[in-house]
This record gives sequence, structure tokens and C-alpha cells, in this order.
Amino acid sequence: MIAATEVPGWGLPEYVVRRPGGLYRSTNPSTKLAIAALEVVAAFAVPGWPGVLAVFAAVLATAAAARCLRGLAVIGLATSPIVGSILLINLFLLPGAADPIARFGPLAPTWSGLWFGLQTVARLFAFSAAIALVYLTTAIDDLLADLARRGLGRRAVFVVGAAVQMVPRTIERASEIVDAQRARGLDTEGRFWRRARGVVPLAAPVVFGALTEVEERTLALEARAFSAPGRQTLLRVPPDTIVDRVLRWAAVIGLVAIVGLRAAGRLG
Amino acid sequence: MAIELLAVGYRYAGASRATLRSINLRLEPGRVLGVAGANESGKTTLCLAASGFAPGVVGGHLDGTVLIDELDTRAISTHALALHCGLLFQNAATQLSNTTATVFEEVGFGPCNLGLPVDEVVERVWWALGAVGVADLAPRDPDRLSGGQGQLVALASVLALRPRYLVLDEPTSQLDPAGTALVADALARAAAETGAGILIVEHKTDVLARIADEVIVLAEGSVALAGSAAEVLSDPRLQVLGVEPPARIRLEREVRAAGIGWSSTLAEAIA
Amino acid sequence: MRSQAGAAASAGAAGSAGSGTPSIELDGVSFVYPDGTKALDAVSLRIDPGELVAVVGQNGSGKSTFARHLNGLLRPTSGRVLLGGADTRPLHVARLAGLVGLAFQNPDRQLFAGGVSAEVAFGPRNLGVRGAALDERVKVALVAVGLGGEGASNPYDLGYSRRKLLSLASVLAMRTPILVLDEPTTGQDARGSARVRAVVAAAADEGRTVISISHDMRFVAECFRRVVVLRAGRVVLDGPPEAVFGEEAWPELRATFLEPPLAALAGARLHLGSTPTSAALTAALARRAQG
Amino acid sequence: MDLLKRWVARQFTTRVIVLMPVGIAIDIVLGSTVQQALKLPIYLDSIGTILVGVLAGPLAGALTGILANLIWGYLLPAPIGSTTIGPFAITAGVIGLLAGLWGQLGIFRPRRGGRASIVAAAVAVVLVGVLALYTYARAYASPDQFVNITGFQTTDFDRSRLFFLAVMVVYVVLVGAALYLRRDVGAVFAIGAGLVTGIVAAIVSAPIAAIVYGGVTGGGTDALVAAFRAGGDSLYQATLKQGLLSDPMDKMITSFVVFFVIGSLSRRFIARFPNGEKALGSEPDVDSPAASES
Repeated sequence: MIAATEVPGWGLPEYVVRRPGGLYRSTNPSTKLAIAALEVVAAFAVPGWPGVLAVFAAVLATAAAARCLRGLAVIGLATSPIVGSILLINLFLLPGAADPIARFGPLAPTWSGLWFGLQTVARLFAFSAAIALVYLTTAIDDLLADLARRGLGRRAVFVVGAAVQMVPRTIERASEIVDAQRARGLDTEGRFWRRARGVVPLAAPVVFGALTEVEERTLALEARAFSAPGRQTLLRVPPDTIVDRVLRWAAVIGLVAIVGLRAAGRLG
Repeated sequence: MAIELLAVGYRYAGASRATLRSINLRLEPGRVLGVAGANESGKTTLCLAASGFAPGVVGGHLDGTVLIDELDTRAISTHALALHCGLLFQNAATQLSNTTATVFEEVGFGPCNLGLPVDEVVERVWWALGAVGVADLAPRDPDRLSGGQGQLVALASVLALRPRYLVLDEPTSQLDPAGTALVADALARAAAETGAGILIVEHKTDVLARIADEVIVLAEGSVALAGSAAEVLSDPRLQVLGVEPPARIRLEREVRAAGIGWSSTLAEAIA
Repeated sequence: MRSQAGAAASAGAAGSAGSGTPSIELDGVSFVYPDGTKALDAVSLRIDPGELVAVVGQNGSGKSTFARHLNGLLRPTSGRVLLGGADTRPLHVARLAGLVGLAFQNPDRQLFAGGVSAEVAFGPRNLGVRGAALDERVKVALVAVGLGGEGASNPYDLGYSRRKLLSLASVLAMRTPILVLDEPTTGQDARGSARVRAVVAAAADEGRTVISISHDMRFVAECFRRVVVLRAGRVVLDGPPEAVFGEEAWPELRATFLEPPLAALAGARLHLGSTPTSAALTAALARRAQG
Repeated sequence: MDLLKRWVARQFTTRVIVLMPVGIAIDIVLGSTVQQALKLPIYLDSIGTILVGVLAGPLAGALTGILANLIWGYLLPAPIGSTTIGPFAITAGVIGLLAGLWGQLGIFRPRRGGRASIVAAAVAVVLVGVLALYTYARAYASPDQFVNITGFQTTDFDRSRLFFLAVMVVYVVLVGAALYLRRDVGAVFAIGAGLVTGIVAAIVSAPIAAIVYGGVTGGGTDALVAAFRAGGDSLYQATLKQGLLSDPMDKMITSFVVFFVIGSLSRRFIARFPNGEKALGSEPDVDSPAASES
């Protein structure tokens, strides 16, 4: 039997503790959430360009420090179909815009439409990037463990943790089901009506397959004292240093300040 | 000190007929009781009743009484049941909590639910992994294990609660011969090291022949045969009850039926 | 009306598929999964109409991958799969499904209808069978697997082993000339296994080809005339049970973590030659007693 | 206060806690996979949410919807993760809440009617179809008499009459299919519930789409928004009208699938859920509490 290797934290093996290394990655997850919230509010509540640009600068700097610029770029790409639509619609259809750049028959692209479009795109990118930054630099286990320490119940932790792990497995199951149904003559290529007829034989086993496991999983959880009262012991507790706490409070105060000023109409 | 079923009957909610009919049974710590029987004879329901999960978790109607160490299971709260009696099922995949990244944390899931201090959780995890003989799997991802390994991790995660009894519902029925042997060895080892009383439902009577002290055979929800493993597994009525005898006994019976003189050399050959 | 491949139509209607059963051949088939694992390595194998073939091997030896190549669910990375001598690559899986029926290992990856009969009817209906012929096929298939009286019940009240028999029935009802079973006896009790054996025997009597993946050595030795042993995607043994379970093949078998049936072990210990089944052992003992 | 605590505890038994991740996974997987596999323009991304709501109750349903959107939007890697769905968690929560309401009212209960009730249902459906055609014809003759609650002014009526027609046609088709396939009269109510859910979802999503995305989602529906805005509508009205065209249809089809699923589920399985007996329509048949929650 392998003795517990001597590691910080009551003899927990290293592969369980799994302390994240690197700039921003090792920051406390709740702090990262607070910072993201500040950035989102700043991106939307501050009118005009200053707020959005400030958020962009902050997010890009942090991403560079945490070396996840490439991840941010992939998510940026995923939002690109929207960018085209936003720009086009606002360019031509911004109601009340009266400063046409040029005129092509009934269509008149306007400067204020272009401006509003660009700003909307910038806000969208800032908003997505701020949240993506948390996702790219934090393991879901760490986030849930940190929230659990701050009072999040074992049931909520289980629901989120299990759902995230269950999605890839359910996708694997869905592709196996497509195989099983095709092996019994269901044709998923071909004419529209034939494909439409395929919805129930594809959707139903994904649903039934997952539901049959509910009973077995319930018994398994109860067999492991899941419904015991009191707090659940946490094996993995992300560090929460002084710096983390200061940053967190600063973010919360900043957020309240922006919302307050905006409500009081002081931000113009 | 035992799990006792006294004239136990059971009917699932919304079902018309009873699944168990007046069952009497006793499981003592350190003993291994095998349960065989055709499908739909009530084996799974017997496991749920003996562990208190029926009606505690699955509802339905229970007649008679089930006592775990003189406590009526209906009086024990759901989570406390797990401390008395560990429960293991057929499909390893559904017994993982699906929320852990390593086998170590998976086996620690139960003790953590009890809110035990971290050092006690660590001690119990190593003890349970050792009792089943899979300490080397501790760093592995629970989702990437073979069927047999998955069942062993599930067994360890239940043992970590240090129950006095273990109820196993067809633990090897979805495993190939290698996986079956792995689990059978681990069960024999766990029984010896933990002294727990084990009730094991199994189609593969070769596994029962190897690890069970007594065996009962269920038919239509009641006990049709009961006795020592050797007696019951060589009883000619097994076939009629839809249970296949161990290979050794089946071979001997066929050779004798062909009128060939039985001898000790033959007996050794098929041991 | 779906245009059915010639062979399937005659097989479907007449029920006895002897004349219509095509041969199936793998010609240098290799298959590499996207993550790089080589599941099949230049497998060349011909299975003639009406043969009873068992495919054995340890987990990860390529058994399931092999089965999915037979009905086109997986296409070879290199090499060809021939059905009746014709390459199956251009054929849709839905068309091949009329010729090669595949019963999956896990029933919960397949069942979707709310009722047992509706589940069994799904396959044949896709092949264009309707009305009375469809009802008759469903009934016959359900009776064959012992679920005759369960037509109206819900599949999920049947329990795992009978759900598995149900997914077998749902393929049987398609009456395909070639029947492929993936671990049919896993999780079955004695009566369930007996049902599976009866289904294999009935299909053999109708002259259909039955190919089964299994690790139940007794089922393999007693119900099949040819055993193909796979290891790391390659065929390492291919012959009748007498040869594959004979003493000289044991080292190869054990290298793939497979144990020969007890009857074969006993026969060797008693120097009776190769006796893969209890019947063979008894016969050999009887011969020795007279000789 | 204790009553409320018990009402909440009753809805979150261990079985519901296990069901919720399954509901979330179903939303996300069906939302992304089945749509790609069949290349159909329907979303099917709230089947899990409605299923949890009907079986477990409004709170569990709402939480499932919200978590499904948040996880799909922010916690999943790029190929699966959808960057635009996060903010619509509020809508998903409302859908789950409504589903819990339908569950407690037993709307999704299979009602295997005899011949008489099926004929009655068929007649009702035909009436609805005729009513739609009548309003369409009448309105075409005199548009100014028709004002309705969904923010459409009368002048818009000529553009939105197609909306009533399309919705009614889909309703008639789905209920007809359910009657034909399963002889189940309950479809009239279940798919009606889907229609109401769709309308509420559209009304709740419109402001979110307007504020966060400026009414644009990158999908095919943007052309509709553009058309409405070209017609002089405000951003809010444009997104509302676009929502009212697609959401009711999508939610009716989703309710149709959920109705089928619940009708096909094993009674023993459904009976173990908090709303189980209401979803089954039979009285509770358990002599001891399903799970003695501490």
C-alpha cells in the first residue's frame, strides 16, 4: 500500500491538491469573478468609449500575463458571426440617424449607425472576454470549491459539477445513439421529411438513456451519505491571500461606484 | 449483531403485485451470503430491502421488518443507512459521483459527505483502497477506468464509510472474465480485511462457489433453496429455478449422465 | 417505398435466407481512430454464407470496431469491406442495415420507443415493412427472445437483461441475412442465455450468417463452428473450436487473457485431445471406456 | 416560514438533485447535437428544463434552466460552448418556472381518451384552425379593428397576420400528430402550454436581446429584426416581433417532444418524483415518505 506522500495539507497527495501556478491563474477564483463583474458593468454602464476601452486594455493585459491570449482569440472568433450582423444592421438601419455617408437608392449607411455598431461590437467583445478570462484561467473544481467554502451548499456544487462532467459523456452517448439508429435503417442523410422523421428516434434515447441512470445515481449518492446534514468536507481549497482579498474588495467597491454614478446620471 | 429480514414482503409504488413475499434471512459480520435466482425473481429488491433503501429511498410498501444490528431500517435516516450498510450495483459508471477528477477524491466522496476532518478522510481513503488492493489507481481519472477497475473503485468508495455490512447487486455481471476475477479476488480480500458481512447477488455461480459461505436461491420473490454454498450449488433443482450450476458441477453431472464411471482422477481433472 | 437491395428483399419475404445470404469479406482492413489508436491492423477475413463465427479477444482488441465495419458504421482507413463481392463503401448505412443487422452491446444506447412492440417495429418499418407483415414480424421476434407477453409494457420496467433481449429482438425482426451480435450473453441469467442460443440456432437453420462477439467461452465453444481471436487489431487465431481451444493454442489464448472452457482443460489433463465442449469430453471419455 | 422551507425541501430531494444535471446536459446536448445531426432550424434546447420542471416543480425547473444557460455560455470549451446564450439564462429560468406550473396543474398528463374524447379533441382543433382562418380573412378586410396585447399596433396587423396563421397551423399539425400517433387527448393542453411558454419566453427575451446584443444573434433571424426595424419599429419592438415568430413554434415542438417522453416514461420512475403523481394523474401510492429528507 503506498503511504500518503508527505505534501502540504494534511497528507493530501499532490495530484489532489493541484495548486494552479502562474500569474492570475493562481488568483482566488472569487476574486476573478468579482473582477469580471466589474469589467462587465464597466463595459455596459459607462457610456461612450472610455469604459469599453479601459475594460479591453485590462482584459488583454491580464490575458497576456496569464498566457491565454490564444484561448481568448478562439472565443473571439466564435462570436464573429454576430459582429457582421451587428455592423450591417446598425450601419443601414439605425432609427433616427440623419448623417448618411453615401446613398445607394433607398439604402443610406450613416455615420452614427456605424459608430453605434462599432460600440455595440466593442461592448460585446469586452463582455465576452471578461467572462472568458475567468473560464480560461480557472478549473471548474477550483471555482466550485472556493464557492463551497463561502457557503455554497453541497447540492448546488454537485449539480454544477455533475452537469459539466455529464455534457461530454452525453455527447458521446448521442453519437452512439445515432449509430445505433442508423444500424436499424434510420437514414439521417437525404430528403427533409426523412430527416425530420428522425428527431424522436434521436432525441428520445439521449433523454431516456440519461433518465434511466437517474435512479441508479440517486441510490449511489444515498449509499455514500450524500444527504447527511452539515457542511461537506473540502479536500481542495484554493488559497485566498491578502492580495486576493484586497483585489476582490476593490472590484466590488468599483462596481458599486459605477452603478451608483450611472444611477445618479453623473456619467453623462 | 446481524442484518435480519423477518417475514419481509415488498411492493413497489404503482405496482400491482408484490416483488418480495415473506422472506426470512440472516447475515452476520464476517460471513458471505450468496443470492442466486432467475431474472425478475426479486434479487435487486432484496438488496434494496436488506440495506433499508426500500422503502427509505425508493418508497413503496414494506411488510414485516428489516433489522440492522437490532435497529428497524425504517427508523434509520437515509444517510445513516450508508454507515450501517454499503450498497453496490451492477453498472460501475453510475456509481461515480461524476464530480471528481481523481480516484482518491472519488473514494473520499463518502467520508467528505459526513463532514469528517481532512486527515481522517485521507486515512480512510488509503485504508479502503488498500482493503480492495487498488491503491495504485489513486491518481487516475475515474472516467477512464476499465469496467473491473471501476467496480473496485466503487467498492472502495463504499468501504470508506466503514459499514459493518456490504450488499452487492450483480457486481460482475457486465464484466469480462478478467474483470470478474479482479472483483472476486478483491471481495474475498475485503471480507477478510474488514470483517464485514457480505450479501452478494450473482448469476455466475462459479464466483459464489469461490467466496460464499451460504447461498439462497430466490424464485418469484420467495426463498426456494437455502443452505451451505456446497449443498445449494450442487442441488439438482438449480436448473429448474433458472440458475446454472458452477462449471465443475455441471460437467460432472453430464459425464455421469452419459453412464461413465466417475473417478477421483476425473474429479481432479475438472477441479 | 424504399428500394430494397435485392438480397434483403428475397431474404425478408421468404424468411429462409439461404439463397439470398451474401458472403462478407474484409480485405486488408485497417482502422485508426481520430485519437491515433490503431484498432484494426490489415485484417483479411472471409465469412461465407451461413457460417457461424465467434469473435473473441480482450477489451481493446478491436472486437467492437470489427463489428461496426460489417454494417458500414465505420469505414476502413485502408482496405475494403465486400458484401457479396461488392465494395460496401458507396452504400448508405441505412441500406446496409437491410443486409447486416447489428445488436449493440448496451441496450440503453438504442431504446427510445415508449412500448416494447413499438421498439421492435422501428427496424422493419425503416426497411419498408408495413401492416400485418410488420405485426407478424414483431410478434415472432418477441416470442423468440421470450418477451412474447410484454408487447405493451414499457422497456424501462424490464430490467437490464430483458432490455438486452429486447434490443436483440429489434434486430431479429429485420430478418437480415447476416446477424451480428455484440456480447449477447453478458448480464443474462441461465434462461436468458438459453434464449440467445436458441436465436443463434434458429438463424443458422434458416441459413443466415451469424457473427457474435463474446467473452463467454462456453457459449463460443458450443454455439459456433469458427472462432476468430483478435489481439491488438490483428487476427492471431482463426479456426474451429477444436483447434482454437486445443492445448497447442493455449499460450496464444492466454497471451490475450482468455481462458479455454473447463471441458477443454479437463480433456487435455486426461490426454483425450481437444474437447472444447462438455459433449466432446463425454464422447471422448465414452470412446476411451470402450477402447 | 416552516411551510415554505418544507415546500422547497420537498422539491430538492436527492433524486431531483441527480435529475437536474441530466436536464442541463439534455438541454445543451440536444440544443447543439441533434440540431446539427438533422440540420433542422429548430432549437430543442429546453427539453431538459421543461422535463425537470414538470417532474420536480417550478423551483427545480427554473434553476435547471438558469444553470443550463450559464454552464452552456460560460463553463464549456469552444466547440460546445455557445458565446451568445449566457444572458438568456433569465428566459430559461422563466421557462422552467412555467414548466413547474404546468406540472402541478397536470397539463402534461397523458390522457388516453376513449373514442369520444378523441373526436371532441379533433373537433376542438379544427375549430381553432377555422378561428385562425376567420380572423385572418376578417382582419384582411378591416385591419383597424384589431389591437392585441403583444405590442403590435393595428397598423402592424397586416404584417403580423401571418404570425397567427403560422402558429395556429403548427398547433393543429402537432396536436393532430399526437392524436394520430398516440390517441392521447392530453396533447391539446400540453402543446397549448408550449404556445403560452413560447409567447412568454419571447416577451422576456426581447429586452435582453435588445440591450445585450442590440437585437442581433448572428443567426438567420437577424434578417427579420432588420426588416422590422426598416419598417420603423424601435429596437425593442423589432426583437419582440422576431421572438414572437420563432419562440412559440420552437416551444410548441419542444412541448410535443416532452409530452411524448413523459407519456413513454415508466410509471414507476415518474411516481418517485415530487410532482410524479400529478404528472401521472394517479393518487400517491406510497405508505411511507419517498425519502425522509433531513
